[in-house]
Amino acid sequence: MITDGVRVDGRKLDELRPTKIEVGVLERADGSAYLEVGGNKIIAGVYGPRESYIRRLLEPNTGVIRCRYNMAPFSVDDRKRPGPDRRSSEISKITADALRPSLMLENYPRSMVDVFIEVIEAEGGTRCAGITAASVALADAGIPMTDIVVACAAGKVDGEIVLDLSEKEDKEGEADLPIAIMPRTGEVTLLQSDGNLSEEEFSKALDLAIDGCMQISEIQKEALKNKYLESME
Amino acid sequence: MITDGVRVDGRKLDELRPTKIEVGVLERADGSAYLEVGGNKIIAGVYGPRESYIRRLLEPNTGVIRCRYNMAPFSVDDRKRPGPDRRSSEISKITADALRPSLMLENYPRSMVDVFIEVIEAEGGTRCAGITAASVALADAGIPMTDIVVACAAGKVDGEIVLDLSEKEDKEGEADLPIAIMPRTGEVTLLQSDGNLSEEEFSKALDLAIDGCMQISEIQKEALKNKYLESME
Amino acid sequence: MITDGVRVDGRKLDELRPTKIEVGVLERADGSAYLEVGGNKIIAGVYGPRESYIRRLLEPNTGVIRCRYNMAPFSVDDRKRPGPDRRSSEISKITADALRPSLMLENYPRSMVDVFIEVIEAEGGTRCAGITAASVALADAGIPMTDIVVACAAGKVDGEIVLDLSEKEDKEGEADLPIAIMPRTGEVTLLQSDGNLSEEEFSKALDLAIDGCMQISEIQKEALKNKYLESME
Amino acid sequence: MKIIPEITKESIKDLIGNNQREDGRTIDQYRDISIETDIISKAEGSAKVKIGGTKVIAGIKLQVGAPYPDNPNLGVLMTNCEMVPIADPTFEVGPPNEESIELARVVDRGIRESKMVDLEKLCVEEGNHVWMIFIDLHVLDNCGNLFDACELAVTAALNSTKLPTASIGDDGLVIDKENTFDLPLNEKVVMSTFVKIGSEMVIDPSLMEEDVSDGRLNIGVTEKGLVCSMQKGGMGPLNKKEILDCVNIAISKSSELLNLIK
Amino acid sequence: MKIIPEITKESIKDLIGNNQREDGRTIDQYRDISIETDIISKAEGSAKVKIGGTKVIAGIKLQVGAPYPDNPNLGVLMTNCEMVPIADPTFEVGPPNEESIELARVVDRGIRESKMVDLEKLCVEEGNHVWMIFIDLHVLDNCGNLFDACELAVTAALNSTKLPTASIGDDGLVIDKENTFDLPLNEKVVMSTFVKIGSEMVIDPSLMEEDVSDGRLNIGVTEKGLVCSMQKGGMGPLNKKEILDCVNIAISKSSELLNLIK
Amino acid sequence: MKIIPEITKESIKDLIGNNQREDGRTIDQYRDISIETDIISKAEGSAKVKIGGTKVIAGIKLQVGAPYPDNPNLGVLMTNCEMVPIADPTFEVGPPNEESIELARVVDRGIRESKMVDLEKLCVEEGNHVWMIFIDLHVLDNCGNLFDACELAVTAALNSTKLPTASIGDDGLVIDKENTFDLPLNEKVVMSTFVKIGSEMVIDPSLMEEDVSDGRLNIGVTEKGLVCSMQKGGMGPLNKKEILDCVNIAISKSSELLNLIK
Repeated sequence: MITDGVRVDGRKLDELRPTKIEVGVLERADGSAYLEVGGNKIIAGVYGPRESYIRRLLEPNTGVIRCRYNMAPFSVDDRKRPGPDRRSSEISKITADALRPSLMLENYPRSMVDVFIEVIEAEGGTRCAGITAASVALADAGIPMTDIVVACAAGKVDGEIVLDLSEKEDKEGEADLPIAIMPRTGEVTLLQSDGNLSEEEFSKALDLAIDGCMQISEIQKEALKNKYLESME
Repeated sequence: MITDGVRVDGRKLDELRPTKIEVGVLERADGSAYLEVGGNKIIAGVYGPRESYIRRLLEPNTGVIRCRYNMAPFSVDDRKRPGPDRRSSEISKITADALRPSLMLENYPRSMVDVFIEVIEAEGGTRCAGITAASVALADAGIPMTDIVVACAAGKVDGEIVLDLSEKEDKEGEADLPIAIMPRTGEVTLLQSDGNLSEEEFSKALDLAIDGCMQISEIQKEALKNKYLESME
Repeated sequence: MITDGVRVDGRKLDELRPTKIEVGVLERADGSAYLEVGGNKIIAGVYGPRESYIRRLLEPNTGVIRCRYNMAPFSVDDRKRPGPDRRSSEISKITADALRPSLMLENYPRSMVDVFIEVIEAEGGTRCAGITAASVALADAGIPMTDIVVACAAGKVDGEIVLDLSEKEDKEGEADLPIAIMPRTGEVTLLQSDGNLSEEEFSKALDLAIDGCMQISEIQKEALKNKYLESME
Repeated sequence: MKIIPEITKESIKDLIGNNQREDGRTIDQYRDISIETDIISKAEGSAKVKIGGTKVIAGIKLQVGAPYPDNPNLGVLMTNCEMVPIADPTFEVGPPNEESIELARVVDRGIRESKMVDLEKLCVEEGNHVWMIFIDLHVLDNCGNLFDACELAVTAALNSTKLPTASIGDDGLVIDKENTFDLPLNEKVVMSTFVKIGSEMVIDPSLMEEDVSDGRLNIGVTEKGLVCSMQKGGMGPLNKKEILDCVNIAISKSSELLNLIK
Repeated sequence: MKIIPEITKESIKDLIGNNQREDGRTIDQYRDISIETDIISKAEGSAKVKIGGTKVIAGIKLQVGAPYPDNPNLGVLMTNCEMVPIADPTFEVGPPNEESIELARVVDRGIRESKMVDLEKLCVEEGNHVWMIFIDLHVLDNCGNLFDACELAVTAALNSTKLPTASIGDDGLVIDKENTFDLPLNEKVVMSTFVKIGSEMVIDPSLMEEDVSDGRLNIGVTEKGLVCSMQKGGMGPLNKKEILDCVNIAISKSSELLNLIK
Repeated sequence: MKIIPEITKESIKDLIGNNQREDGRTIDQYRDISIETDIISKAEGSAKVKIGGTKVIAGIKLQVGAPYPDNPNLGVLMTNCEMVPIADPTFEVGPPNEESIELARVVDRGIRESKMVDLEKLCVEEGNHVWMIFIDLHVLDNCGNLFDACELAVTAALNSTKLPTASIGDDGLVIDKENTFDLPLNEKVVMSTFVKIGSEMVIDPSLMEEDVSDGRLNIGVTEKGLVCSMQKGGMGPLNKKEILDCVNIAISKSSELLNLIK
């Protein structure tokens, strides 16, 4: 799938897919963002901090985050049955883990921040896209944060370490390494890896994914700045 | 299905199916009624007002009504799987909406009136039959009411507007218009319409359905009177 | 399946399968036991008395027992789907009923004793094996008890009343009569019977099952003694 | 959970101690029983049973389906019981709880273990097509002793069931609903249920007797007088004599119950 | 449940009494409506509809499957609606509740009862293969009147749907995704929803208007001006004149709405 | 949720800071591990693994079924994990929660992504019949580090699995349970799990160490020393050096773990 360093969709090995972020796309949600990356279309919405109505989740000394990653039935080639499945439950959990370190919820005991990620169309890399969109939506909602978490994957295709796998590359490639970081400190808040990688390849892929995150981080900041400027006008 | 103004089951266009109501058929329920109309056999039972054990339904300033419309597995040609489905959930909801305006529950804050409608045998028009029976059961339970709600359908079969569709007419006819009214004021508390009707046809069907309701209302009152007289003896 | 008073697995009519009990096999559970009888492998674990977190089960004047009988998916010939089914729900209920009379929970109001029975491998008679193991686990957990409940089945195979049916005998035999008793008083705390028995046959089978229980009761006591002696050393 | 005043509890127990009951019966006497069959036109068999105020309906639906692989020439029986909340203020909406599962399974075992229905005659084409018998119980009014009422309703409904003629033609399965015959039964089954109150075993308990009782014993008996299924329920233990006495009474009561099914 | 201050409630009602609304509309006026189609490449048809702040997406997925036995030559329609919790702080995670079931069923009946989709043309091989149309609604932002937005989204999505060519070859079913044609429609359908506030019936209610209203009336109208589906919702009763007036307005509004679908 | 006294928490962290642990291990040392295989006669493969007090059983059941349409010549793997409540007082009865789903999926990916099982050799007849491998994990005693115990149990169970001979005869599928052969494996996989306590990454955490930790890292390694699956869990972030160090340690630990599987 790679010829002379060029990938099937014409990208270079270390090139991201075209990425676009729009802030504040929903009226009801306290914060929201729309993200397109390649063929992915994602909407993230945030409610809260609000009183936790789920007693089992409530913590007496801090607010908590709850995430729900959800794919629209029409977002994939073969219609997906509505409702959660095992894959989406796992992604919801690790998305919450990925976002939590950036949030300052100590002043919101017994409250809950709800993050809803709706995948409108999926084309490889929706978990990273969802985290990237969700962090922008959290900022839009005015939740106190130390950083805007950003996510991106690297992987191995045709023996090469490449950035931001497309759906085709993810399916037919050898390995996929989605990560999320807090760009200010470089700390990793999400990391998964599927497929065989040598220690050296893993290290190279991790570096490349971090690079990708840093690039997307700029697009996040730009989008938030635009919204802020708009609201100034 | 109509020949010279006579329907397949021998009825005239504006004729109800034979209808029979019996009050107080259950011992445990606070109120109950049994209704037969055509081949339909329905039992309605009422409990309450009783303390609401479902916190989410509780209202601080008034009692609430909860309905459950349920078909016995043997009530239809092809055995129905037990438990609620989407159709019965919708009917449960609109039945509660249809009955609620007649109930005076202001003196029962934080309480619940439960209406259970069991369809023992179904032959077209069970939602109307259920509402008609339930309202009698509510009266039997001594729930304060401004009126006894009554329901009946009109529809369009072979191009004609007819009253109280049978199962066969409902399946093969062009339109079905089930309504419920409070007979004292003529106000409509349930209205659905399925199938294409011109504005004029709709108006005619609505009038006919109201006529049907008024006839059934007499049967309801007669049944309640009989029970009352019995209990006097 | 019986030739000259000898069964297919070589046992006599009134002979138990080889039975082995080990006490205290789990670290987290407050009490536990492992039981092998024939090809059955059962682990029982007990937690409690602990605060009842299930409000609907709580009783103000006494502790309650809750049982869960569960088969591992790999415990039977055709893989069993994980989770409760109707059979395991019924066994869970009658197991709780069988154990409850031996427990002195009056001093633990609003609390719950949880008994978990895991069938690791099944070869006929798991419900009795589960009860026998669970009662040992309850003793291991230090729950105050008047007696160690013990269970065993008798049945009818090839016209003969036999003790402790194997899987093959249970499937191909004529009747199965699992019981549980409190050996000190001989009182019966579980009794089921499936398959046609004359009054006389029933009475004979009941006597034989009680005999079996008395034998297994000795194995239970031995196992508990061994554990106690061990803990002394 | 029903809370019965301690005083009522005591007075019921005292009565029972004198072989008397709150409704005037003796301890081995049933309430009035009535059975109506063929009450549901859309079901191939049906019956409504009343025992005192208790009311249940059993409906039988038939369908041709595939047999179980290990029994390729046997029809299939399935029993389901809905303890719908109309029947009792303590019944809840939702999936069947332990009580209704136990009820359905005990009733089902009575039918199944006695081999009441001749499943071998329900085979249409070995390995491919057999009759499936769906038994659905609908409990409408719980005034005690649902077990006996349900078993009686099922037996009466099965006894009234008409089976269409099914055969294999050139184009596969043919079902002729015009030509029906009686569902083939080997023998009928009834159940007698006892509860222990104080030191007595009481037949056909009322709701209040159930509430004050310590243990329960269901005994299914066939037309030939064989015990075909039993279940002890409830937390109170029973001694051997109590069990054997109940078996004896259940066998003698069975003909009385069987006579009610025409 | 939303708690609206009594004073806001009164002010909305007072405005309506004067044929005015909080957002400046008249009582028979819709908010701004926009429709975008073909927004999901992976769906065979799709549309995003905004009515004021309300936003919904409808996606159409196609699949060849078995017809219902009683309609062996008809395609199959299935409508599902997800009121996902992103759209409204009161929506909850979990299986569809009564509200979303009602929404999906009312929208579905509008499509189905009008015979909008020509299901007979969706038969590939009678009795074996027909097209199944999965209509999925995804509600993203609830600012009131989901019914009309959803019906409009479904009609626009179906109107944009491309059907692959399906045929029966020697080796069975062949689907040619290169050669597509328009999904065959008989006629389009739109819906107008009214709520009763005080003594007025108000079209296209905002969220706040829904919250203060006493009853709701959904009216589906076909391109030919026929009423194809109606549903009264909510606890307040309606009188006959109110119903007939709404039918009349819905029929006249329908052409306005239909014009938005190219 | 477990509440650990602040003082215990501090003392565990202090120990770890000095490269010591409550049970005397160093931070890169496993507890005692034991593996027993072929413990379930009714399963085609099985293993019981103990790591310290943690006990899990893996059972392998085989069945011939239809392949996925997009992989007509590949066998099918399915992994399920039951965190049954016997294993831990905080585990609850009910459908799998996020924790047990994550556990099952991480273990599954270790097996799947490494291509440990040679799925191509599990094809009986392309497009129609392939072997389906049901991997069921039963957690019996949770004393920490379920991930490594489960992965080890699955690998050992698969390594002990006997596959019957399946072939296509004149009358279709024939399964010969007498002639079995070893399940075809490409290479074995093990997992090492680390948690972050203070500023240290600690291998094979005990339950108490899990409870005081800030983040978790699972690393699956193949026999060839390749990283085949990783998962970060928990709310604490990890820095790049910590991740790379753990990968290095996991690779060197893998041969130690693999040696335990005969």
